[in-house]
Parts: sequence; C-alpha cells; structure tokens
Amino acid sequence: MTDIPKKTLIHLYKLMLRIRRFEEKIVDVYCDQDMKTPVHLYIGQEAVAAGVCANLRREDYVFSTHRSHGHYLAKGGDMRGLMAELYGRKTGCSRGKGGSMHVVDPEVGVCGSTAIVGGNIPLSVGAALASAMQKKKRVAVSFFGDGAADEGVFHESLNFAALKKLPVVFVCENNFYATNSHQSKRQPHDHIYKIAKFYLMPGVRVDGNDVVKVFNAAQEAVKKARTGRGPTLMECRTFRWKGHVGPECDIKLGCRKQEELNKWVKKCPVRRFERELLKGGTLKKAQLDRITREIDGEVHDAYLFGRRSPHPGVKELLEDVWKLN
Amino acid sequence: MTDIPKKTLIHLYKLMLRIRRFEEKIVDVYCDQDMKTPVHLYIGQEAVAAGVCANLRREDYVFSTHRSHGHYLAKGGDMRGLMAELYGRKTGCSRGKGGSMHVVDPEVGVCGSTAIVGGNIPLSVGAALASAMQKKKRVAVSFFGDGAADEGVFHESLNFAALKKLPVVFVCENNFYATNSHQSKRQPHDHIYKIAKFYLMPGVRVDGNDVVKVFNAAQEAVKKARTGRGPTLMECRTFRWKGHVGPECDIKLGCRKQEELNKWVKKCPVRRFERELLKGGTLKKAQLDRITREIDGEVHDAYLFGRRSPHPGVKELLEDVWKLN
Amino acid sequence: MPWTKLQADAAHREHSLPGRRRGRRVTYREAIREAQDQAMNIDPSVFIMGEGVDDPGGIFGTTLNLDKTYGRDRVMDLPLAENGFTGIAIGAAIAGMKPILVHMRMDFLLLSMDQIVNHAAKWRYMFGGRQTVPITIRSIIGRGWGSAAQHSQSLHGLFTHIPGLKVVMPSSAYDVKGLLLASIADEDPVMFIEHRWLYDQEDHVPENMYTIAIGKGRVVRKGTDMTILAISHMVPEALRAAKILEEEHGIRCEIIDPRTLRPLDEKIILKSVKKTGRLLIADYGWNTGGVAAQIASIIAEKAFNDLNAPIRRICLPDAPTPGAPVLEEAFYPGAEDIIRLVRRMLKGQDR
Amino acid sequence: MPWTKLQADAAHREHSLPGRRRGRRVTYREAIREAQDQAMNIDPSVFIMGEGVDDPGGIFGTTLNLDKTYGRDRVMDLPLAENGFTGIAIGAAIAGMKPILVHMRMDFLLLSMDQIVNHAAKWRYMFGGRQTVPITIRSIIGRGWGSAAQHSQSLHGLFTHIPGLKVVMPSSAYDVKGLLLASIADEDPVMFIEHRWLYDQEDHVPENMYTIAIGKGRVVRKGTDMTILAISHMVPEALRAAKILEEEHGIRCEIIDPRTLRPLDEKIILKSVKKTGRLLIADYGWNTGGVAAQIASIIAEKAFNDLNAPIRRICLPDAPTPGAPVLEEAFYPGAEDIIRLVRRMLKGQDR
Ligand SMILES: Cc1ncc(C[n+]2csc(CCOP(=O)(O)OP(=O)(O)O)c2C)c(N)n1
Ligand SMILES: Cc1ncc(C[n+]2csc(CCOP(=O)(O)OP(=O)(O)O)c2C)c(N)n1
Ligand SMILES: [Mg+2]
Ligand SMILES: [Mg+2]
Repeated sequence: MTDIPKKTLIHLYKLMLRIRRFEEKIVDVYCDQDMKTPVHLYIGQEAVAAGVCANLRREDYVFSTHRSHGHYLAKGGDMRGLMAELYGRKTGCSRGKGGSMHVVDPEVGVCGSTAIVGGNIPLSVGAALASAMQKKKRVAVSFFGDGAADEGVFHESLNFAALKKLPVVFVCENNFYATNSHQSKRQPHDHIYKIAKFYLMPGVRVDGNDVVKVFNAAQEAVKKARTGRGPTLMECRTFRWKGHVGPECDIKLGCRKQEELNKWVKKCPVRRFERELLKGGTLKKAQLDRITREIDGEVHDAYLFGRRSPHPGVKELLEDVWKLN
Repeated sequence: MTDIPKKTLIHLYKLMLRIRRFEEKIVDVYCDQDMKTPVHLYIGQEAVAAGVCANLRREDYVFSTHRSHGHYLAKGGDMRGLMAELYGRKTGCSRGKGGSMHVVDPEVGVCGSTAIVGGNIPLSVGAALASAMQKKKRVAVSFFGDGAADEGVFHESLNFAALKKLPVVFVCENNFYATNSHQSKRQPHDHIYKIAKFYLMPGVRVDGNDVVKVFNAAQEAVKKARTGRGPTLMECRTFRWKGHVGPECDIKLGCRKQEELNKWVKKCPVRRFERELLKGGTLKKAQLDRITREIDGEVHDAYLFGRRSPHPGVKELLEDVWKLN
Repeated sequence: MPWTKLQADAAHREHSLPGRRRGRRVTYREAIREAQDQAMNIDPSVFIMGEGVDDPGGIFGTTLNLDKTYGRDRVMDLPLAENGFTGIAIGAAIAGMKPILVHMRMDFLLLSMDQIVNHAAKWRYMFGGRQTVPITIRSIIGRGWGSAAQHSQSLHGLFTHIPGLKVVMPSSAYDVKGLLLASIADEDPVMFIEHRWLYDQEDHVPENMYTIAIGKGRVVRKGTDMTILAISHMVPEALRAAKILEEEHGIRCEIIDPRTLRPLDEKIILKSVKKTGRLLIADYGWNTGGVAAQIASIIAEKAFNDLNAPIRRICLPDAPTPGAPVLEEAFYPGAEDIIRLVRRMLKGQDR
Repeated sequence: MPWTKLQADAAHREHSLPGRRRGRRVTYREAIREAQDQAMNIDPSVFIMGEGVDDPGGIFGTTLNLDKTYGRDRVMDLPLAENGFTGIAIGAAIAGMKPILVHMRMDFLLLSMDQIVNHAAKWRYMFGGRQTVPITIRSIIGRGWGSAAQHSQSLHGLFTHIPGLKVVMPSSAYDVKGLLLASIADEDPVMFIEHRWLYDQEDHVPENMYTIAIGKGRVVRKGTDMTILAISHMVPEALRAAKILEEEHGIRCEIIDPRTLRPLDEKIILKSVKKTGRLLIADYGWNTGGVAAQIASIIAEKAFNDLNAPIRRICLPDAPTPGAPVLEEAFYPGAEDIIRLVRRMLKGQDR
C-alpha cells in the first residue's frame, strides 16, 4: 500500500464510495416504484471495479454485465446519465432504451453492458483486437461473474485472446453465486483463475474486498496488456450483500445464509479501506466526512436530475433500430 | 502388450483392418460418382476407434462426428448398412436420409453422428447422465477432433460431466488439423489433455497410432466410468492420411506438407501392429492373410449390397420428420 | 409406457370433460407445476433441468418444492451453459429419458439454437426414424418493469420455422396442463412457451392427468362478424376486446386460440373465416416474418374467396423491447388496439 | 470515411451504369472477392475473419489469396468457436473496425445466434443510438452431393424476423459486388447470404467500386400476366421458367428480385402486382414461417383488391434436407415447378 501515491489512494476511496452511496440511494428510492428497471446491486463488490478501473485510461474499453453500475461509475461514466437511465428518462445514458442492465458512456470507454451472462467477454476481446490492429495501445476489460465462467464463450474468448496475445484483462468477480445457485452446484472446482494456465496466460486470484490488492494486481495486468504482452485473468473473490436483483437482502428468502453474509460484511471493502486510510494517516476523519458529503451531494443531484428529466416521446419507440441509407 | 489376451489382440487388429479396408474401398469406388456423399476418411486414425471400442459393451453409447466410419465400425455397426448409407440407399443404416456424416446403429449403441463440430460431446454427456439416472452402468463415449476442442461446448460438457461424475469418456483425436487449419493457428498451446486437470478429472495423452496404448488407456477410463468414478479425457495424437474430405490426398493442394504425412505413414497403426503381432508370434503371416481375405470379402459383400440396394422412394422425403398423434 | 393411454384419450377426453364450468379452479402457474409433478410421479424417466429450478423462486413457482419431492437429481439445477446442457438433455432423451428443460427467459434459447435446431429437430429425420428426441423445452416470455431488449423476447416465430419442432403456446390453465402433459408424452422435441402474465389466471382444471392433442386449436368465444386469432397472452386481451365490442358496438367476434403454432390447426381457422369473412391475428411476436405472417399467408391463400377484407395483424412493433416504462407501454399491444382495428375493419357496415 | 460518397451515389449510379450489357464479364465468386479486395484496399478498418479464409480453398475462392495481399492479420483464420468469434467481431466493430465475418455454411450461424440476435441486432437500440455495430456476416448456402440436414440450410427466414438486422441475398454478380460493398459501408449488422450455385454465374460487373442501396429490389424481367418474386438461386430458375412459359405458352411473367429481404422493397412488388394481378413467390427457404410467408402476407394485405388469384409459394418442403440423391432431387424446387404452378394459376384463360 505504501508504494501507492496518496492521491491514488484517495481516488480509489472516492471511486468505491461513489458506487456505494449511489446504490444506497437506489435502495432508498426504489420503493417509490418510479425506478422501473431490474437493479442488480453491486454493494459489497466495489473494490473490484475501483481497483481495476483506477488503472485504466479514459480511452480504454470496459464491457459490463447486468450488474453494471459499479463498472460504469468506476470507469468515469456520467452519474446523472446513469440515474436518469434507471428512471427510463430521455436524458439517460442510453436515452431510456436500456435501463439498469444496458448502460453506456462511449466518451469514457464504457462500451455497454449486456444482460446475457458471458456475452460481454468476447466483445472485450474484440475491442482488444481492434486496439491491436489500430496500434492504439488501448486496453479492454470485461467484468463478469463466476456464473459467466460456466459459459463456453468464456473459454472461446480466453483461447482467442491468448492465441493473439491481445490487450485484454478478464476480471472475474467471484461472488460465489449465480442468482441463487452456489458455485459448488455449477463447477466441480473452486479455482477459476487456474484456467488461465491452460491458455498459457497469467491467472491471479485476488481478495476482491481489498482495493489495494485489486489495484496492484490490475496494474500488473494492464501494464502487460498495454505493452503487448497479452491478456490476464483475474479472479476477484468477493460477495454481494443484496439479493441477486432488487434492493432487498435475500437471506430471509432462504437464498443464502446469514452467517455467510456477516462474514463478508465484516470485510466491507469501503469501511476496511477507510480504516486503513485513517490508520495510515492518509486521511483524517474530517476529510473523510467532507468526501462523503461531496459524494452525497453529487448523488442527490443525479437523483433530482434523473427523476425530473422528461420521459422519452412515444415516437422514439421506433428510432435507433437501425439507420437506413 | 503381453498382459492383453491373444484373442483381444487379434480382435483389435481385425477392428482396425476392417476400417482400413472399408475406406480403401471407398477410395476405389468414389470416382464412379455413385457414392454422392461427402466422405471424411479415417485412414491413419484406426487405432483410436479400435483401441477405445474394444473396451466397450454392446449396450454402451458412442456419439460420433462427420468422420464417422471408424467409430461406427469399431463399435460393431453393420457394415452393409453403412455402405448402403453412403450410397444413399433405402437399406442404409439411416434409411438414406443421413449419408456419410449421419450414421446410426442403435442395436449396438451407435447413437448417431453429427456434422456440427463439437455437437456430439454434450450428447454423450447426456447419455451418460441417463445411464447414471437409470442405474444402468452403461458408459458413453464421444469421439471428436482437436478442432472440436476449440468449441465452448467442449468445456461446458467437461464441466458438467466432472460436476456430476458421469460415466463418460471423452476421446479427442488430435490429428493437428481442423480442415486445413493447423492446431497452432487455433490454440495457443499443444496440451489439450491438460484441460482435464482444471475440471479435476483424469486427462491422458496417448500415442493414437499405437492401438495397444490406446486400448490400455481406454480400459482404465472405461473402468473408472463404469464403476462410478467419473469421466476421463483422452487426447490421442494421430494423423489423417487423406484430405479433410474426399478420397484424395491434400498435399498437392498445399494443405499440408509431404514430410509431415510421411512421418505419420511410417507410424501406420495397422502395419505397425501387424509387425508386432508377427514378431510376438501372436499371428503367422498365413493367418494375417486369411483375416485380410475374410475382411475384403465382407467389404465386397457390403459394397455389392449397398450399390445394388434400391433408392428410397420420393414419398419418403416427408417421412420421419416427426410423429403426429 | 404409462403415456399411450393418456394420449389416446386426448381428443375425446377434452369434450367429455365434466363441462369446463364445474370442477376446482387452479392457476396457470399451479397447473404447470401439477403437470410436471404428476408426470414425474408416474414415469421415472421424466426429470426437470434448469437454472434455478430448485431454488426458493422455483421458476416463478412452477417448479417450487418439486426438488423436495423428487430430489435434486431429478429436479436439477444447472451451470450457465445453455448450448451444452441443451445437448445434454437431448443426449439423455436419446438414451431413453424424458427431460423437461426450463428457461426462465426465452431469450436464453438463442444460446442453444445449435442443439435445438441442428440436433434435436433433425435427429429423427437424419437417422431415418431410428432415433427420437422426446424432450420438452419450457421457456417463459416476460414483460414489463424494464426487462428491455434481452429479457423479454417472444421468439416463437423462429422455432415455428423449423421442421421437426412442435411449438405449443397455451393461454389457459386448463390448456397448459393438458398440453404440457401431451408434450412430455410426445416422442418429439416440443418448444413449450408460457407467458408470465398468464401465471395468475385461473381456470377449471381437472385434478386427474389428461392430455390435449398437440395441433388442435380451440374456439374460445363464438361470434359471426369477425374472427380473431389470438396467441398466448393476446387471448385474454382479445376476450376483453370482444366483450366491449359486443356490448358497446354490437360486433360479435369469434376468438380462436390455436394453442399449438406448429403443427397448426388450419381447419378451425378456415371454418371460422368461412363464417365471418374477416380475420384479425393478434400475436405476441414481432410483426415482420413472425407467426402472424405465417398464418395470414396460409389463410389468405386457402380462404381467398371467403375473405371480405384483408387479413390484419396486431403484433409487436419491429423494434427490440425498450426499457423505459413509457416506451414499454407503447410497445405492447392490447385490447384497445384490437377494438380499434376491428372497428376499422368493419367500417361501412354500421350497427 | 471513404464510404459516404460511394453510398450517396448508390441509387443514381445503378441506372447511369454504362448499360448493363457492355463492360467486362465476371463471375459471382470473383465479384465477391473483388468487393472485399477493394474495400480492404481503401479502408484499413475493413478486415476478414473466418474459418479457412486463408487456406488453399479460400472459401470456395471468394477470399483466395487475399491473405497474401493483406496479411493474415487482416485475413484471419479462426478457431472453431462461432459464438465467441462472432462476439469478437462485434466487439471489434464497436471499437471502430469493419469486420467481414465469413461462414462457409449458413448452418453454423446457429451457434452464434446469441451474439447476432441478442447483441449485434440490439446494440444500437439498447444504447439509444450511441453505439453501432458495422459488421457484415457473410454466409453461404450449399446444395447437393448429400450435404444433408446440417450442411445445407437456408436460414434467411430466421434473420428476417429480427429487428436490427439487415438481410441481403443477391442473385447476380453485378448485385453481389454492389451490395457487398454497401453492406461493408453500412453502419449496422448485415446478414449477407450467398448461394454456392450462383458462384459461376457471370454478369457485367464494373471494375470500379459501386454500391447498390440496401432495400431496393430489381425487375429482372418485364411481363404482364404474372409476377414472380424470386429469391437468390430461384432467380435463374425463374428466368428459365419465364422463357419457356413465354415461348411455349405465351405467358409473359414479370420477375422481381428483392435482393434485400429486410428492409423489403414493397413498392416494387406492389407496383408489379397491380399490373399482373397475380403473384408467385419462389423462395429458397422452408415454406412454413419463412420469408415467402412474410412477403405473401404483406402483399395479400396491401394489394387485396389487385389480386385476381391467391398468392402461391414455391419453397423448400417442410423437412430437413435429406442425404440421398434421389430425395435431394425431390427436395429442391426448380423451373419445372414454377412452370407448372404458373400455368395452374392462369388456368381458364387459355391462350
Ligand atoms: C445466458 C444467460 N443465462 C442465464 C441468465 C439469467 N441470469 C441473469 S444473471 C444470472 C447470474 C449470473 O451470475 P454471475 O455471472 O456470477 O454474476 P452475478 O450476478 O453473481 O454478478 C443468471 C443466471 C442470463 N441473463 N443469461
Ligand atoms: C460448428 C462447426 N463449425 C465448422 C464446421 C466446418 N467443419 C467441418 S469439419 C471441420 C474440421 C473439424 O476438425 P476436427 O474437430 O479436428 O476434426 P477432424 O476433421 O480433424 O477429424 C470444420 C471446421 C462444422 N462442421 N461445424
Ligand atoms: Mg456470481
Ligand atoms: Mg483435427
């Protein structure tokens, strides 16, 4: 941690907190029934998006999933546009066409997110291929879950990226569940990262709740990619606090065990890093509070912007299907 | 080799020779233009089908590919039915509906072959699942090429089989080419068998031109499967002598190098085993000749049967699409 | 085979039913669950595979607790590997089992098109009838709450184009039980398509097992002025429309639910059109190249002289599903659209 | 963008062409190759991906030696991983490239339906037009020599049902070059479908680059008695039939090639039907739920009063492709079937 510049540490903290507070806002307002979109909350996994994206440049590419908010925000996606999109408004980052599972911000390299598990993995490889062909030194990243690692397309993508030594980083966020199905019900092993070895690429397992560990591992991977030394697979072990979809917790429904959740809440990536920052003297309590206030202000502004934005017009229904020449 | 009973050795030899002579017959007659079906010849790879199938029982399941003749014959498929199928006759094993890429003989566990690369792999896992659910102790086998190992469905199948410990043996015949594309143009590595380790199942690499080695490895794998100890992946390294499709060699077309072919022809699985049998005194020259004569007789009979069989009637075109109740 | 008699009874049973009015009422959801329960109960070769079939959601309740009764070996959760596990289900079917494969969203079937279209649909034909693939593939069409483009597609049009597949799309609790049992009993692959907005609909559903012949439509409502062919969730919409049309405009619509899209019960449609001279098709798929187009083309051909007006279609607009609520609202057709179109079609003949 | 001018010229260029009769003759195969060659030559973002594109076969000659000119990084062989590499091509397109993906057999597209239908077709819409996927997916329909059920499918009917996809199916060397260049230039995913039996057909093909507007049909032959809408390889079959019908029976058929199935040039068909009052659709796909049904339903609706007879269809029978030569022979329709049907449709009016 010591070797990371102070402003980077603060940046990492802000990235995580912005995601956390943004989604806590969703939890607050969801019951108003105005946010009509299936939200897959990222709370508990913030260190992964933050630790990885802090190593990326604006022009680098990120491809996300149904659980998209964290990746979008960490890559620098516009918060107002995201909130407005969740509200299905015309001002949304996807003009209201996408909703929570389909967010985009091309200006900062958020290339989109898919609701088809695994679907974004080959897309990231394709963007990396483009970068290589265009000699642009841009790095592509795909975030995906342990469930996506069940999909054949995950292997097809790794194989191709390794074969062509493409500048892509595969970030598997292993939160041990696909919807309510535990990894052990879907995979005979618990070593997703080891598949990298088969494809002769580096594969690392990281504590996904330790933003510094994620940052360091990603730094290595991104450097490799950018300098033409090929892809890396990162398995970040973490946990989602809420149910698979929606703002509520799923323990009472019997989807997961309370003890399991407790264990991970103790390892909360945000609080944990906060403590380290205070202990290390990087930040004082007062500064932390100011950061929190600033972020809450930003979130509230985004909320007002989204909620008050106009709905799309019905004529937009048939727009952007394609372009006819 | 010594620990294998003499009659098994002879059986193995006959299995290989039947395939070889059957396909050499195809080469002879193909130019007559009456056999209107795309033939993917197995010549050069006979030891794999023979070595594996010699360990199977009649009721065990085999799922094959576009390169189907060897698997069909080794599993005990009716030779007349196969030849008639190649001729598109009503008496064909698939009633003339399938042709060379779609052969079947349910009576002996030849469940069919697919022309979609990789498509048969999950089917074999499904048959193994059925066997397990029915407590039948039947073993399922899929034969497929190195190209099929490119497909995501290969991984999806291995993962599931390992997860459920199913009685299936995956036999990858690595002949180093998919059509004209060398393995090195499609995979960053040359260790297909190692993927088994990732799925926590046994994975073995075998000299696919040595029928005894294949037989021994398959014996082990089949025993594991039958006794509920789960799947095995075998990578059998071998080579096809003819072009990807059709009776001609593809060297002149520039698809592969003459030296490469020569190297493998020297290791001809049939001749090689023949020499061993003679050297070991298992068989005398005279006996070998008699076996060859018998097989040639059988092949000729099948040829006459196929060629002289009636064509399907046009009304059969719309039969067997489905059954309406 | 415990199934043969059930199938044989199909046709007659449906009519001899203790007058569809009496008997216990059950939801569409529960009818699906009961059918699977009874099928697994009488036939050990029947089993269920699907992502989440054994979880607390139980596929919107349609498989709920079946794992407790039959164990997780017969009510089997799956890795997310759609093409692979579809092939696995097909392989099991080839080896004598009767798998019921369940997809919570029809969109995911696009990952298994190879196994469904290249394999299941062709396996019997390619081998001259020597192999069969008795598999039932349940898939559910969603709608609403911003499901958006990848979580709401009605792709029955794609499957209806494929020889070798049977496509079933029931709209009532009574039909869904009988047709699901018929599909499980069937020797061939059946695409069984449900609509989530029908799940809470109740109907009189016999407790005993019964099958409805695949390929037989049903006259849902009698009428003389106009034939409305309605599919899946468009059936309740059409019923709402027909009621208003009769009460407020004196227009009597005959509503037909084909129930099976392939094979299609052409007779029942032609018979109705002969009487009414007009056909409106209300489908739940995209307009271009969809099932409505298919049916319209057949009827326009075979009832050329019976038609007094062009066949009209109400379908989904030719766009992916939008996420925004206001756009979603505009995207899905309903009773109002049917009413408007029926009246336009009958313009001139005032009543 | 080197493409904008080319596209702008499209419409006018086609007519101002130095009279389609003069100029050099080139095969359909060579026209495809030339279009790709010229596209890669003017635009570094264009590249070709496909299994075997750089091998001695060169996809039936359509990519032959292009790897020598542009290197194997731009004419790229692929692992057998259809869904994966389709997603990779789409990702490259999102990142500013213009990939041409080639499949030797259309059947293999079934493995990549998820990436084509769930991703490529929806990417622009889902993101409110902020992303585009300029990808051209070439696929080839085969026929004959026992290709059988999995190596001969004409699946254009499936893709024509999907909003967001453009579907192009040219029948002449002139069209294939202009439409392939238009597809590569296009901002959206284009399913570009070729028929191998057209590969040796020659036509007058300008050496320079030119595009044909996607969505514009072509009157292939003028006539007054009957409109034949023919698709892909059915165009030469229809021409053969029309010649015989005129010479031996004095029946003058007008033949229309839509060239693009989606968007469809309805105007050109309606105009012709207004004149002839009769429409026969000759498609190369399965009958049920196919493109012919789609077109028939539209015309029957919009030309209701112009039609003097029911619209008839000649399509593939509703069965998988059989392997046996005699069955194959019976499976594929041809000029003879067209002649028979046209005469039946005109029965009564002896000439
Ligand atoms: C191909 C596909 N199959 C199934 C689904 C349904 N589904 C949506 S999210 C999800 C779980 C994904 O788990 P994982 O990849 O671990 O991501 P996580 O939700 O844990 O972040 C499933 C099964 C889907 N969207 N796409
Ligand atoms: C899914 C799919 N992709 C492509 C093809 C075209 N094709 C037919 S055989 C073949 C090569 C297969 O190579 P391999 O699996 O190694 O088997 P081999 O021919 O070497 O026995 C290819 C690419 C196909 N049939 N199916
Ligand atoms: Mg997960
Ligand atoms: Mg090979």
